[in-house]
Amino acid sequence: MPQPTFLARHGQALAFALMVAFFALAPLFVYPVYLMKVMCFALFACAFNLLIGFCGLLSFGHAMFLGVAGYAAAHAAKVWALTPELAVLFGVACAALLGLVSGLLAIRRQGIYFAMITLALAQMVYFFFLQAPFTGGENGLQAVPRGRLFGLVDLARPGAMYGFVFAVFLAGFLLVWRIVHSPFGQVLKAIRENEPRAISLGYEVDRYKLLAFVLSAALAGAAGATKALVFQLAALPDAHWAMSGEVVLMTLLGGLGTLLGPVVGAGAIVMMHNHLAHLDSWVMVIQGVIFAVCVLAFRRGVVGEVAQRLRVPL
Amino acid sequence: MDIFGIPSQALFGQLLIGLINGSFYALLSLGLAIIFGLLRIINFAHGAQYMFGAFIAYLLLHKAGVGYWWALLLAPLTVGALGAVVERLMLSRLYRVDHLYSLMLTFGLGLIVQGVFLSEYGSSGQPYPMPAQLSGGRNLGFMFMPYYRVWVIGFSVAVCVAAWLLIERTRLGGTLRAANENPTLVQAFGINVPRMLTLTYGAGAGLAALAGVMAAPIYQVGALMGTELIIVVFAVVVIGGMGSLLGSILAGFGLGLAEGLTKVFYPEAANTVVFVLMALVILAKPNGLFGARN
Amino acid sequence: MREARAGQQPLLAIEGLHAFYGESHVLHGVDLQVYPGEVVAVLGRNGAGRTTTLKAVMGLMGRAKGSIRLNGAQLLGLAPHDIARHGIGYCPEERGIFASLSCEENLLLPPRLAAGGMGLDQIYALFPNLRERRASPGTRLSGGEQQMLALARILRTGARLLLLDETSEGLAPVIVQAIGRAIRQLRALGFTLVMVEQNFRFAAPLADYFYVMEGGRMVQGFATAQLAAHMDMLHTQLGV
Amino acid sequence: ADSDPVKIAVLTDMTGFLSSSLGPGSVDAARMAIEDFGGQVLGKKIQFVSADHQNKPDVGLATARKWYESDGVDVIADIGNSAVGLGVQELARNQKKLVFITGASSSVFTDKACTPYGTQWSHDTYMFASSLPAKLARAGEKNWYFVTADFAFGQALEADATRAVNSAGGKVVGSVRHPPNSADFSSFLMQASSAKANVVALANAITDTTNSIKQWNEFQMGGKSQKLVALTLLLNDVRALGLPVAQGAVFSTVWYWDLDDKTRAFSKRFFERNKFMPAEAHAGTYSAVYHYLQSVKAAGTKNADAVRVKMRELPVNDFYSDSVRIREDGRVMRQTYIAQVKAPAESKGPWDLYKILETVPAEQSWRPLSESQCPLVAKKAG
Amino acid sequence: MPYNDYILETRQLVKEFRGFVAVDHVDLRVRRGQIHALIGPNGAGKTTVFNLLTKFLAPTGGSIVFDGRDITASGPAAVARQGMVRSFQISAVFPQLSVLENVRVALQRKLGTTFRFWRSERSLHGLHARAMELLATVELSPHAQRPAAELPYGRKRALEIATTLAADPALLLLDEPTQGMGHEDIDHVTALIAKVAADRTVLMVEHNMGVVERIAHTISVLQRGKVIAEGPYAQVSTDPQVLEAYMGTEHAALPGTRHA
Ligand SMILES: Nc1ncnc2c1ncn2[C@@H]1O[C@H](COP(=O)(O)OP(=O)(O)OP(=O)(O)O)[C@@H](O)[C@H]1O
Ligand SMILES: Nc1ncnc2c1ncn2[C@@H]1O[C@H](COP(=O)(O)OP(=O)(O)OP(=O)(O)O)[C@@H](O)[C@H]1O
Ligand SMILES: CC(C)C[C@H](N)C(=O)O
Ligand SMILES: [Mg+2]
Ligand SMILES: [Mg+2]
Repeated sequence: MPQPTFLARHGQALAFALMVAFFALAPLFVYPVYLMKVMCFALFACAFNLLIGFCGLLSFGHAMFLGVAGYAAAHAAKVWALTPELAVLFGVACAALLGLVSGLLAIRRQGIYFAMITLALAQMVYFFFLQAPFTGGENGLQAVPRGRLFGLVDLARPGAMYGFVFAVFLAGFLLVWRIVHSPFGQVLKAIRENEPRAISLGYEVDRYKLLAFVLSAALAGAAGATKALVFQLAALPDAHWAMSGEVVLMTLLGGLGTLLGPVVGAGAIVMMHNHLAHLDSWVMVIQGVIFAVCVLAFRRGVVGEVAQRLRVPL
Repeated sequence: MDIFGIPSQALFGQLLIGLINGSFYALLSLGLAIIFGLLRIINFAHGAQYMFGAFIAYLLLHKAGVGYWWALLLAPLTVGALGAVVERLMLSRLYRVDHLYSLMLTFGLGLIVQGVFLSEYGSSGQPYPMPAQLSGGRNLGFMFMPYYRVWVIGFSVAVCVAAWLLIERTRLGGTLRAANENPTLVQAFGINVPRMLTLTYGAGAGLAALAGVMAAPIYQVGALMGTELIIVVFAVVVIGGMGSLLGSILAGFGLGLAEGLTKVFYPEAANTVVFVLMALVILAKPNGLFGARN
Repeated sequence: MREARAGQQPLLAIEGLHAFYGESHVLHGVDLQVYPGEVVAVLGRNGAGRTTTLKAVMGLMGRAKGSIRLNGAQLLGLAPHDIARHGIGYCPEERGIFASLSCEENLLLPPRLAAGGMGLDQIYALFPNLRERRASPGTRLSGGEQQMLALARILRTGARLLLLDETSEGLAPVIVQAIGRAIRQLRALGFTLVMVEQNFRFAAPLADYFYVMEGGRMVQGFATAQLAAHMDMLHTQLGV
Repeated sequence: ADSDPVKIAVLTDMTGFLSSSLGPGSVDAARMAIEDFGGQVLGKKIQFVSADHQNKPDVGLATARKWYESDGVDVIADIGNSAVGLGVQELARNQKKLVFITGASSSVFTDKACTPYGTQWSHDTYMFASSLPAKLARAGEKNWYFVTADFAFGQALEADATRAVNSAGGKVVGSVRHPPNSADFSSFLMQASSAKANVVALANAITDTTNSIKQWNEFQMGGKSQKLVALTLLLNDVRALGLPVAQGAVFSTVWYWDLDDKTRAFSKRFFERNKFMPAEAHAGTYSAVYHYLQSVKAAGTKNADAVRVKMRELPVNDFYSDSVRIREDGRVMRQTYIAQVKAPAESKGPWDLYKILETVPAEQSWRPLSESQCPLVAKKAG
Repeated sequence: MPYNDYILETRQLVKEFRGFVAVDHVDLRVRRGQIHALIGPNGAGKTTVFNLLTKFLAPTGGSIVFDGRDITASGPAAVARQGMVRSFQISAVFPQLSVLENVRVALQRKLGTTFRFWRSERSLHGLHARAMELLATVELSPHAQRPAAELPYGRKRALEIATTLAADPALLLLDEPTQGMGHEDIDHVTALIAKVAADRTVLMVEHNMGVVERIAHTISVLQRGKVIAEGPYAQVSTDPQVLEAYMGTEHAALPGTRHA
């Protein structure tokens, strides 16, 4: 029976506990906005990883979900004065809807074709945001109020905001974990491994892929909506293809198809951005080098390599 | 004279400008299609190679006093040679793994090149003069057409046709495609596949650089000049049918014109029209307009 | 090791060949000699290492050591295209038909290595199916047609030494016979052939010399004349 | 805390399409102001940081937030991009920290978006848009068409210019918007030139403006019946265009290095350090930082609320501004100029670019309070 | 005839590829409970017929009736759910899944929880007993925990058969199940097919005449897309047209090319 060995189970739980402990204690030492940014991107990368790591679909347009949810949540909070949890939910819903529409177009193709099509769709969405009146174009939607959670807790307080982001992140992370280890996740893996075979066993593969795509879009949306509240801003770069590239990098660096990889990757990239900000464009060079090194020498990513060494799925 | 309530001057003017943009789309998508069709690599570094070409022209002029015409020869050769080195040292190791990895690698390489130029020259463009022989222009009645832009259209058509004939009308094309599918076997037939792949990638990169030199006098020379353009070109390639050279060329010019038309009739959509068309094409013909194979 | 023929040098001589897939060591000192103009059949169970031996000759094994000489020239260490240029045609076990080329383009793909290859007409006469399907994409051919194509492809090149891996695999009996005839013709034309075969019935009447491979070594070698004497052994070794 | 050293930051476009008139020059101008002040205030060494916002509001805001929230920065200067600046000014209000808009020039900073913590030191779109367009419209150039950079700055410039044209009896027949930092303007210009307008006005800035002008000339657009007007022309733009192309252009400017001995003295020092002459925003940044330090000293505290009051009390006095006041909406009330680009023959050196035609007094340069929508002003009035 | 006599019927089935007729007005009737073999020279259209039946290709003309229902317009997955499941000419397993999971994927569908992304994988453990049972029939039990990729080729084919069986098809379509196998494996798989055919119908493509002779009840011979003969082995194997088209003259009535 595929009962994971005691060690394997232990390892994953331990790693998870470590991660939770880290995010619970870190704000005592580290600038919390920075940590919130890490969590938002980590969730975004987890969502992306759900597609590439577990369905074998490389979306090169995932920023569109981050972006659309950011705008939707910002609009809801700023113009409609919705409470933050509702604003985030609205963002998630919009991302899921966009996921449904773009998924219907994209999932019929595979591999690089899928990547190109998602990229182009995202670009279409990007130009829409650039021109749509409610996004503020290049200026972005600024001065988004963080509001009061459930009308009660004022998120302008850094601690409260942190708690909220932490909760969203954990919920998203656990959902990804559950999806991967669900009957549905099993079918996804089978489809990734051999699509014609899955069809011949009676699976309508497009529907499974579509659901996975929508779930991933929704989770990316949760990240985008939360991020908009943290920074009180929804702006174009979140929907730009460079962001789509960045999430690929985070996931690749952390480890494709590992659960913790995207979190580690997101942390590393955000940290790099922060600490190397004074190097300006060299950040770009360093990112490029990381890409190249990962692809050429390090394909499993940080967490993937560690997992391989310890023989523990992470 | 008005056509559909639009002054003909505006209509023809925008169409001609569209054709100029289309020349760049066609040249760039041709290079991408060559690399994709034969190596199955989505060359994300294409935009950077285009920019690199333009910068070589710029540097040749400012550091060595070498002008446009030599740049038109030297820049593609240099970038092509560098491309060949990259293929030999890095890309060649990825043929065995999922193609997505080579996409990511070229993405990373593009970042490196861009980052270097960005930190050296900043993100704003540097002007590059038109070659003296092509200064001036001609009044077409509906617009004044600078000679340089005429040259751009003419030369890129010529390059596209030549490249297409070379690859599709000779056995080279078939050999390249086969090598892409099963390089070891083609090699076992006595063909030096590694060298062929290296040269192909070099040629694709060289084409990008050629486009870059041609763009320098029009669009200025800047580290980010390739970034946005290349995404449009990806869409062009998808519309033309990935890997189809003819499709890429025709889609390149066609989309330039389509953009021009949109600018006349519904300017707000000019940025998006390529992507909208792409979505429509995928819906109707998932393999693109000319993508018969696969 | 096969005893030397008086006054003749082997065309292909393999000595002490070791080969590896990554860490796994699959050939453990293979010896094999092929004299010009003969048909050699290599028999063995699944996994004995026959395909690996052919691949090693073509330079397709990443790690190999020992010696492989063609007309005295060392092939080991050369790149596959250089090896092929010595005049070897290879028909791989998985056929290697190219999806992106039409049937005829597949046929025309391998470059001519030497004069004396067959013309297209001769080839189509040998395999009429191919003429009919010549414009179809290569992998749209049926399994058997692909097998014919794979064999036909190397006949054009003028290679004098042909390495055939499981040519009768997956073919209808009629076609198997056709291929058998083709091999006889090739032999008559002076080609040298090394056939790796599971199908003993097919190989038996064609070969001049037999090798039996087991666990990465040649365990037996005998000429057709001794075939009858070896039938018992073949029966126990291979179940034929 | 109040006892920490004063920390000054410059947030600007270091390498982008606006950088020639902002960027490294602003950073050094702030440094010069700190050095000239003696390097310390309230007994402590003055600290200084700078960063690139890459013209992205998200990057700029995140940097500003971190500076204010966790790095103890007291004031951010320059910004230089209105889309970024408006967000930072709002953030500064929430954080109760100061911000000096010395590069960004949307007039909204001192209008709807004004805050007690923000002050605007150099050009704004009201100034770029008011005197010249009105003059032209009155002179018979009635029909206007805008080519506008589609972000806060261009939008404000178009709006301000539209108001000026309309009130001078002209009318706006259309506009086309382009993304900031475009490379190819040919199709936008084509659209503009085929409109039935006497004036095609560029409501964009820096490289967008110079590229538009070059391409307009390349296609020989306009002809006799149409003229191209650049609403914003800055020192480095004229340099980039070159006198043969730019000669004769008339435009509003907030400052020029060659106005008088004081400006020349500063500019000479600046040139020696940077190898280029200070542009408008560079001088504004120096002036803002220097005035701030004086106000801190006078207030005896770096507490933002005390300092902002002190800044408005004290007159601004330096080579840039001669006894100038800061209005309640944050506007620094300096005079401006109407300048003309010299012909190549008139120019005596690479930086000898302008003839000053006219000096515009402060009251006519900036939006009158009577038209202001600044809540700070309204409160006072009401 | 009563519909339950024939589980599968095609009427005038045609498939053209750009003018090339690969399947030419084929009327195929597969009797319930039989092992029906489809043989024919290479390129005759056997795999294409399989692809048409399982809807991996859309027919150019004609209709397909399966189990009394017209499935001409159905999709491939729907046909599989109705009970017609195929194996592939080139072995198709899920390489990174364990052998057990390979089979479980097929069993899982019937549970109806395949879209439940919020449920635990543990809800699938109930299927393990059945999966092990199926693995036992193909002698793969010792390998249950290994990734399928590690299996040797012959074992992969066996796994594929087990997986196909797990889908519990009424009609099993096997495309050259013994191709690439050694002698022992061939015998083994032949026996297995005969065994599983006890309570279901099998339609198989096979070049190995030994196998066909041993277990097929009815044989249809395809040539150039047309059925040229049909009947039991004894009848078909002596049909002169079949001999010429398929068996070849030298080996008239030859019992399978692999069997010496
Ligand atoms: N790519 C590979 N990686 C690792 N081991 C391999 C690989 N290919 C073959 N082998 C192993 O090498 C040994 C020899 O294989 P080879 O393909 O040469 O056998 P063969 O005699 O041709 O058998 P077959 O009848 O199956 O084709 C076998 O044990 C096989 O499992
Ligand atoms: N998708 C396709 N496009 C074009 N031609 C095709 C396609 N699929 C099959 N064909 C052609 O149809 C014919 C029948 O092919 P099929 O694969 O059905 O043969 P088969 O009977 O299974 O042969 P084998 O025993 O060799 O596997 C062949 O000539 C093949 O070239
Ligand atoms: C004049 C320029 C320095 C103004 C700048 N473009 C802005 O955003 O306000
Ligand atoms: Mg073999
Ligand atoms: Mg077949």
